[in-house]
Amino acid sequence: MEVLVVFLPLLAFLVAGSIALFGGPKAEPAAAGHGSHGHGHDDHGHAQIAHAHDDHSHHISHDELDHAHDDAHDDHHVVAGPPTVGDRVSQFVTAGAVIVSAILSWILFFDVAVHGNPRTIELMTWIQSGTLDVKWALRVDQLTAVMLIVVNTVSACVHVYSIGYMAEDPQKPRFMGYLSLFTFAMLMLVTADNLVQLFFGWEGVGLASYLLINFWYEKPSANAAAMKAFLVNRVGDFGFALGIFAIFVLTGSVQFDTIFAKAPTLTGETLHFLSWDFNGLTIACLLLFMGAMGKSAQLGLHTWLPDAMEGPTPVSALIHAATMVTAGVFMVCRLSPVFEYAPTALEVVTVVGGLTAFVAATIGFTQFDIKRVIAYSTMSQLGYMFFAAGVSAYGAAMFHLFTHAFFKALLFLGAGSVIHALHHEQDMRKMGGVWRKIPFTYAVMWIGNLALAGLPFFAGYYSKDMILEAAFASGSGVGRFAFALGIAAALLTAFYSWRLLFMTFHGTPRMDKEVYDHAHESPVVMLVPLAVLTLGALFAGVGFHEYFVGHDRAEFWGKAIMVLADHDAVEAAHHHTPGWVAIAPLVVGLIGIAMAYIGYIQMPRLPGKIAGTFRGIHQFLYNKWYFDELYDALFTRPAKALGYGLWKSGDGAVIDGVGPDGIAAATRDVAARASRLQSGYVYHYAFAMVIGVVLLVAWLSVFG
Amino acid sequence: MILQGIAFYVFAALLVASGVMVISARNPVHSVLFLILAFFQAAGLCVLMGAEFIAMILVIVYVGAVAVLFLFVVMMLDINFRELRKGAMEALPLGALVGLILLAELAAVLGGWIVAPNVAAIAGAPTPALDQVTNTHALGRLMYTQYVYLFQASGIVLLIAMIGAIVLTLRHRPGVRKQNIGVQIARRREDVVAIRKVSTGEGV
Amino acid sequence: MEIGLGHYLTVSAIIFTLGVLGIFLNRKNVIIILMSIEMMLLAVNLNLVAFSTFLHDLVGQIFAMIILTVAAAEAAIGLAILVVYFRNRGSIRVEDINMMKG
Amino acid sequence: MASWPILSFATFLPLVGVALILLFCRGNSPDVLRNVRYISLWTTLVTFVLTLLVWANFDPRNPGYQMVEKAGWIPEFGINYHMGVDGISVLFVVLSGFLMPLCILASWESVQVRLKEYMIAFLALETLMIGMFCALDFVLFYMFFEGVLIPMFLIIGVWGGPRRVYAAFKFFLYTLLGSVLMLLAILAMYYVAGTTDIPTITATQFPRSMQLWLWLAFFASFAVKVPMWPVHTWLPDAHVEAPTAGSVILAGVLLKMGGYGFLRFNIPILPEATEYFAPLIYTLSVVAVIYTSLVALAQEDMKKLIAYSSVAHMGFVTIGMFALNQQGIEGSVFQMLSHGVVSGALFLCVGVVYDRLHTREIARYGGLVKNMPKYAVVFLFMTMASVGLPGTAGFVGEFLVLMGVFRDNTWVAALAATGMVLGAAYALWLYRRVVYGKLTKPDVKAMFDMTPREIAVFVPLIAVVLWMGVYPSSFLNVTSASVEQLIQTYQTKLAASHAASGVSVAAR
Amino acid sequence: MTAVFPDIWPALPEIFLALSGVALLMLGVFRGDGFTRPVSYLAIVCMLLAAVLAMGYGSGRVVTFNGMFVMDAFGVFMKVLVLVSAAFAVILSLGFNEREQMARFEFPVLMIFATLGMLMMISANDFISLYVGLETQSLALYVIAAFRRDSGKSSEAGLKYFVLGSLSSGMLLYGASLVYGFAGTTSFDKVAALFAGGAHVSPGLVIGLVFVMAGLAFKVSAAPFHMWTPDVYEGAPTPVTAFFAAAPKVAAIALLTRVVMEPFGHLAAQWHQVLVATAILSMVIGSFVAIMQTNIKRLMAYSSIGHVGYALVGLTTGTQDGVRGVLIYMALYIAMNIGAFAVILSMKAKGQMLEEIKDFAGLSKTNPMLAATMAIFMFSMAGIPPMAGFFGKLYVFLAAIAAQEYTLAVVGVLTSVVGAFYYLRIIKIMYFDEPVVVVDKVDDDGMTGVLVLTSLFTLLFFVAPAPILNGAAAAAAALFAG
Repeated sequence: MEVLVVFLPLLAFLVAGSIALFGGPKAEPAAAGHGSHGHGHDDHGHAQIAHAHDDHSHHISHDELDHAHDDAHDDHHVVAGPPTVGDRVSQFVTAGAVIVSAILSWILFFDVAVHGNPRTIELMTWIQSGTLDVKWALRVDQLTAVMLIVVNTVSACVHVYSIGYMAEDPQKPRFMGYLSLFTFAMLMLVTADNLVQLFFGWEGVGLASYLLINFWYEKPSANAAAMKAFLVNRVGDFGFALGIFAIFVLTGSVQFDTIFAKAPTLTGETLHFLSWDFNGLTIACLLLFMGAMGKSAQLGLHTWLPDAMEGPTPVSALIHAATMVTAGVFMVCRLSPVFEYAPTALEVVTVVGGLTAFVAATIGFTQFDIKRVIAYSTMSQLGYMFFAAGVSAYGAAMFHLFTHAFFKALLFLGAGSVIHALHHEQDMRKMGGVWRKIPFTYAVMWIGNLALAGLPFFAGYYSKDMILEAAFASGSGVGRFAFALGIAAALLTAFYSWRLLFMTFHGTPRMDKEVYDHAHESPVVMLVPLAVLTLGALFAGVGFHEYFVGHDRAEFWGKAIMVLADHDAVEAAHHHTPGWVAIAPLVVGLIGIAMAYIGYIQMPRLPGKIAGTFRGIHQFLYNKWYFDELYDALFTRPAKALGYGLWKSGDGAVIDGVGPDGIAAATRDVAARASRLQSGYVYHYAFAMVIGVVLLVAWLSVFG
Repeated sequence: MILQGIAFYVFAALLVASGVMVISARNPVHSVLFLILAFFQAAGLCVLMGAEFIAMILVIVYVGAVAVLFLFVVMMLDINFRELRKGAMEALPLGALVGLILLAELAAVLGGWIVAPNVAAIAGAPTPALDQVTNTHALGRLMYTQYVYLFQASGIVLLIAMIGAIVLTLRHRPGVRKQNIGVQIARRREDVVAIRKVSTGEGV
Repeated sequence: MEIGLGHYLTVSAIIFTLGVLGIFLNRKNVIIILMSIEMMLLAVNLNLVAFSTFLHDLVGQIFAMIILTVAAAEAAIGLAILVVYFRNRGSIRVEDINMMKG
Repeated sequence: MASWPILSFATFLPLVGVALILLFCRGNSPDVLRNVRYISLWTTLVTFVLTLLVWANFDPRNPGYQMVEKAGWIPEFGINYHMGVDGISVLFVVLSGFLMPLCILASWESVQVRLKEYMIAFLALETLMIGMFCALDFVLFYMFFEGVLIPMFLIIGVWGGPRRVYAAFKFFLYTLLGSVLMLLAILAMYYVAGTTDIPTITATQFPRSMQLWLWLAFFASFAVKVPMWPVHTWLPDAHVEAPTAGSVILAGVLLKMGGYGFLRFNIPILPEATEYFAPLIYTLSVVAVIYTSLVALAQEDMKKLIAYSSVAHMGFVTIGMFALNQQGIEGSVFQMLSHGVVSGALFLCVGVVYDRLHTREIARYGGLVKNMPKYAVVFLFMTMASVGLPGTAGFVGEFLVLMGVFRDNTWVAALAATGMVLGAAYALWLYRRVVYGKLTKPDVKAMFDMTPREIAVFVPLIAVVLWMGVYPSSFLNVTSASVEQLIQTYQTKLAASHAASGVSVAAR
Repeated sequence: MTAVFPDIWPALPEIFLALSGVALLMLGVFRGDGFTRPVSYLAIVCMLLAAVLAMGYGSGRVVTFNGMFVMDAFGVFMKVLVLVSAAFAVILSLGFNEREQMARFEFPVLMIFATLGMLMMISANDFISLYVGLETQSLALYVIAAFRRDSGKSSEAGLKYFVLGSLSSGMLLYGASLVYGFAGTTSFDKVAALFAGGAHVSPGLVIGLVFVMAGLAFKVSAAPFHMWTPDVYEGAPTPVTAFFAAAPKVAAIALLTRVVMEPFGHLAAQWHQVLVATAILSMVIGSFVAIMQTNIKRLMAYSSIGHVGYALVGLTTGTQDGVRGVLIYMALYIAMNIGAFAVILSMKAKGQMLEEIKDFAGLSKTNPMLAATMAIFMFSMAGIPPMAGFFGKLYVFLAAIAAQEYTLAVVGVLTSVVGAFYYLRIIKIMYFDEPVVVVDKVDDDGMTGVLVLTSLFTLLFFVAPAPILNGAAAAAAALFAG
């Protein structure tokens, strides 16, 4: 069953991929034969915007107006004809496979987690070299089981949703294939039995993310975003890989059980890393956490996530909200038996998580692109998860991961539905007043936002409150710090969530009349997944909080999560939290909603005024704290300039100039001079001979 | 002994002087003549050392044959010598310097001449006492017995020189008609006489 | 004043040096070069005869005789080549012998 | 089964192909040329089968030389015709055999002029390559090692691009310069050991002062061949100018000769010098990884970019070797194999588009995915393998190397690991510019997707890359015993000499 | 004193060759120039017969003619080399001489006499016989260098060769006279015995030694006594150049080897430095100056200077290994050299000889087999395995390393890389460039034969190198046995 769960999506990918590659002839006339719709997208309704968009494709413009164009023109693609047989088959196969997978993973979840029945299935050897022994294995324990349902459920929803969402795209099989590929990689990640397989999945989802962001490959912005996503993740993976090596050096293994068994004995162990001696576990955990930061878009390595919104919206929902980005959290939780012995590393995790939660929220409330807002929201929520893990509340982190997956996927898909309805418009400044036209979407968005803001009885309420309480209760300085930032972020979260709702659905319509008239509710195939996720957003919290963070948590998690008794923050949260701490998130949430109501319903001009008044701060936040610009100046451009310089002056002038070319030139020069000695005159020749003899005799007389 | 000394110095001085003249004379004919003079002096020195036969050959072969050959060629080539000498000896300083060094090196070692102790034992052909056999006789006896190999080889060298000189310089001038008896005898009427019918009134 | 080997060797060294000088100082006339060569050989012969005398060994004189023979042959060949050269180029200036170089 | 001289057969079989071409293919009619192609293809295929047999015959548990053949060659000098493979070399034999038919296929249509000579050069090249990896006698080794220069010189020079003359000369003279110094070292070893037999020399202990010089001489040869920074500049030129198949062989096999040489000679024969010079190798390799990656980032020519990436990848190889532990060395062997396949495939990818548009300038392309989806998939796959995506061949080698070196020196590991990031940067940058984007240029629009023949070239490559990535054990198993023995030899000899010199050292 | 009739059997090849030379001369004289081809064929036959006679000598060392003449395995090896290469040179000359109107029967006769001189050099065991042999060879060579009487270049070559050759033999003689004076004998054996007995090495003797070696270095065209070589090689008729580059070189190397090993065997400290200097200079000049050449014959001249440098590296060691290396080197060298000249002699367009390197352009297209052959020789000369030339270098450097002549070895390999450049250039011109002239097909069977033989030898030498290596080893051993 485990094998089926993991490999069904792979099979689906292969089928869909083959259809995409070799089922080609059918797709071809679809694109070419639609003369009226045109071949390329220039004939499409957004011709002018397309041009504007192209002109600014290579740099991110800081002008708000241009930016609007950029963002506005996102989900834009070639219109295709009716689905072909290949399209149908690929959709059926992929969605079907993942749905089966999802059902199986729920069964597994009850077997493994609820009934406490973890297991590991070894498939075959992977890498074996000396003492290094890496196996392909499927480890299904409670942690994995949770992830399996998250991944497969959301993935199944997204697959189904995509059938509707991508109906106009000529390359459906490719898209469905990528989704399945992603699902497979993610499943490999969560079922990993060792760090290397984890890394496999880790990079595999990175690849799938790269491909999906780049799905509309003709858009330079998508190309850039995909590359950025891959590269920033690679930076994280750089740390991850080194972390794996450090773990291997410390414990002699990369297999989880062995590492966990060894970890308690290694607390005093130092590791000579670079030129210093560090506490072994601390440095290993920090390096691993660097990987998690990349994947989960934590502050510093987060810049790729907003850009990743270039991909089709289902992708954002699946990968960049619900599953892949939470891999970092999963990894930290998975390695809890190691992190527990590296308190310094945990402190770092807490601080980074707290900062991310806050910074992302500050950026989120200034953005106008509906998807970007949700993306920053995701980043912010990931920060919550991390600082939960940082204060050893792994259960809380996983719980938030779990609930967040549902409501954030819901939000994204809902946003997708809006975008779909508005003919691929993403700029909230061009929306408004459509709630009547798309009531179902409107409703689910409300539910999603309520869950996100952590209003009582919605999913987010249970997990987020738990995290904040645990952070406060952990009693450490960093915990309090994270708590404070978390509360601030909660305020902002509520604010930008309702800002989004209000701007999108309320007020006067700001889009073209024609677009407004054509706005329509999405087809059923898109609404069903929304409904499923809505159920999750409503009940995931209330239904599972006893298992994840409640009194059953010890039995539920079993050995999958290990918390040292003296810093069990969840335990502390249950017993030693002042009342105001429990209420604070709710209060700030309500304040945030109220502020949004004032700003976007009552006095729609207020935000513009405030932005004008605090222009500096607004620009700073609007431009995402200038991270992109900073990195561009620090790394991207210097690297290119350095590369060019090394090529031309290093390789060209110095190495070749002094080396081969220089020597060749010198040789020619010597040869030309020596050649001139050969004057052709007999007396010169004779003279040379005599000189030779004279010198030899002299030499021998003196030294012989 | 004194006489011998005087003779040596006279011969040596003249030898060196004419040697200098050979390479510095303006006219190559003069050079040849000085060369002849040098050979005579050298022959004198050989006589002083008791090598009469060598001395004789020097005069006969060198003066009589080689030097005259030179003279002959110099005359034959018929060169404008005035033209030729212009601007000679421009490289003298450097050349002279190298020459002096060479000479110094050659001369520097002469003081150290020690006859190897067992010379008598290793001498290939000890000089017989002069009262028993003359120099010429002794050389002759050696030449045709022990050194027959060299004798034969010298013959081949001379043969080569002969072939070489002929092959290089003998020219069959195209303008010169020579009698070829074979061709004359082999001549047949058909080859040389052609009978043509000439139509009348049309010319040839 | 004993006239020893050294005297003869010195004379022959001078003659040899003159011969060598004649070859590379002379820029104008190939015939002088040929004569210089003869002088070198003469010097060698003097050397040999001197050694022969002072070693009481006739081999030196045999050697000298062979050299004389060969030198004559050499002179013949040399002059023959010179004649051919002159016929081709109409000159025996040493400076003109410069068709090939580099 | 091994009673027949299988290695010799594998080595010299291509020459039979040469003979067939010379004997039976006269003239230049299309039929004749077709025959030439088929003869070459079949010859290389049969050779490949033979190399597979070599692999099948190979006993992975035996760390020593297997399928050994020994015959008197120049007995007076103790020089024998001595062939054999161990775990380190056997896979290179297979690699050579594997790539060659693909090269022939890749040249099927793109080479039209002087086809006969082309095929002869390639077949001769195969003999020399396989022979080099099998040779167990220094003179024999050197013969094969240097002989490779001849066909490669001609391949670059005759069928190469516009600057082919410069590139060919640079390639030839550069590598020759390195290897003549190695020749001297070989002779010096012969002088000491009295034999050129590699196993015997491996067992010989050379005095320390001598080792240092010998090591440098070998280094001169192999560093150029690998190529290590800063003697790498011949490679971009050679690659850019060489015809596609030439690049494939150059990257796929010829570079491996350097790495193989280090493993076969420098480490086991000259352990003290190896220990002494390991920091040098580390430094140069790290510089190579970072430097050439950055340079690759700035390239405007597809082949040049991949060539620079080869330098970076080979930097990993040398780093791994001189970590001198199991993971490091096995990793570097594996990395060499995977790089052989992957970079070969990448050059073939370049060849595919070059054959259509006759330019390698990146800016001339763009948007290929639109009209060449199959090509895009293949190219992406190989790019990812080159980047070292887990599950592909590239990952295993890189990972093992870094792990090995992390155990030895974390600085080197950390710096080298930046290559992971930079590598991804230049590879994706290339891919983006060529494959993604809008398809606007009319001539690029006219390009057709891969033909069945081209697909036939890539399918085996993809299969192997996946196989190596997913189940590398079938390769690692082969090497492990020999690598273990290599490390043991190294440490034993090192310990012995340290004991002799009174210096105690902890085994690494 | 009783004169014993000398043992003439060891000198059988020489005697045979001398007699056949005279006989062919007479044949030629009586039958005229029209009979040149038969005379040439006969000359080839005679040379090969002489080689057979030499091989029939067997082994062991015999000194005869009152110590003038020695025959041993070394002599056998070298004589066979000389005779075979001379025979090849005659074959090469046939077509050329006829085309260029210099087909005269004296040519093969002079070749025979020159070869005779070489044999005498190889067997010389006394400074006098050395000189006589040398002059026999040289005089004949002077003549054939200038054999094209109507060519300014040819006669200039002859003149230059003659003047400088005479200067060198003058030096050699002066040296020999000093050796005679200071050692008291001209016999190699006696000189060797003298110094083996630990006699004082006087400065005069050292000077004599330097002069003798300078004379010999001239003959092998080692720097700085090499300067005649390019001019003479360029000017002389091409078959003569081919001959020059092969047979006389072998003979002179043999002579040099014998002189430094036998009479001066115990003066290694003195001649060693002379040889080191000349070897290094030769290698450097041979490789560097050749780069600038445009005339293929001139290039070959520099190439030969370089090759002599490598051979001298072996000799410098003064060991048996070194001599063995030299012998192997020379054997392989003449094979590829003859072959290369065969190619050069085949290079003609519309009957016109081509001598410029640029004329080789695109040869691989117009005449692929010829180009391939030339490529083999060039790679071989560059010392790239598996060609024969590599083995030559291998053994020489092996000896150098064994004798700890590291400087020489390093200079040697580095210059060989520089040298490789110009050999490659020819290959480049043949293979990479586009044809300018269409080269005629090789229509001469003799030439084809030579090409096939030498190229196959060069290419496949590695398959069975033992015969030559063993021969060289035996020859070297013979030199050290005495």
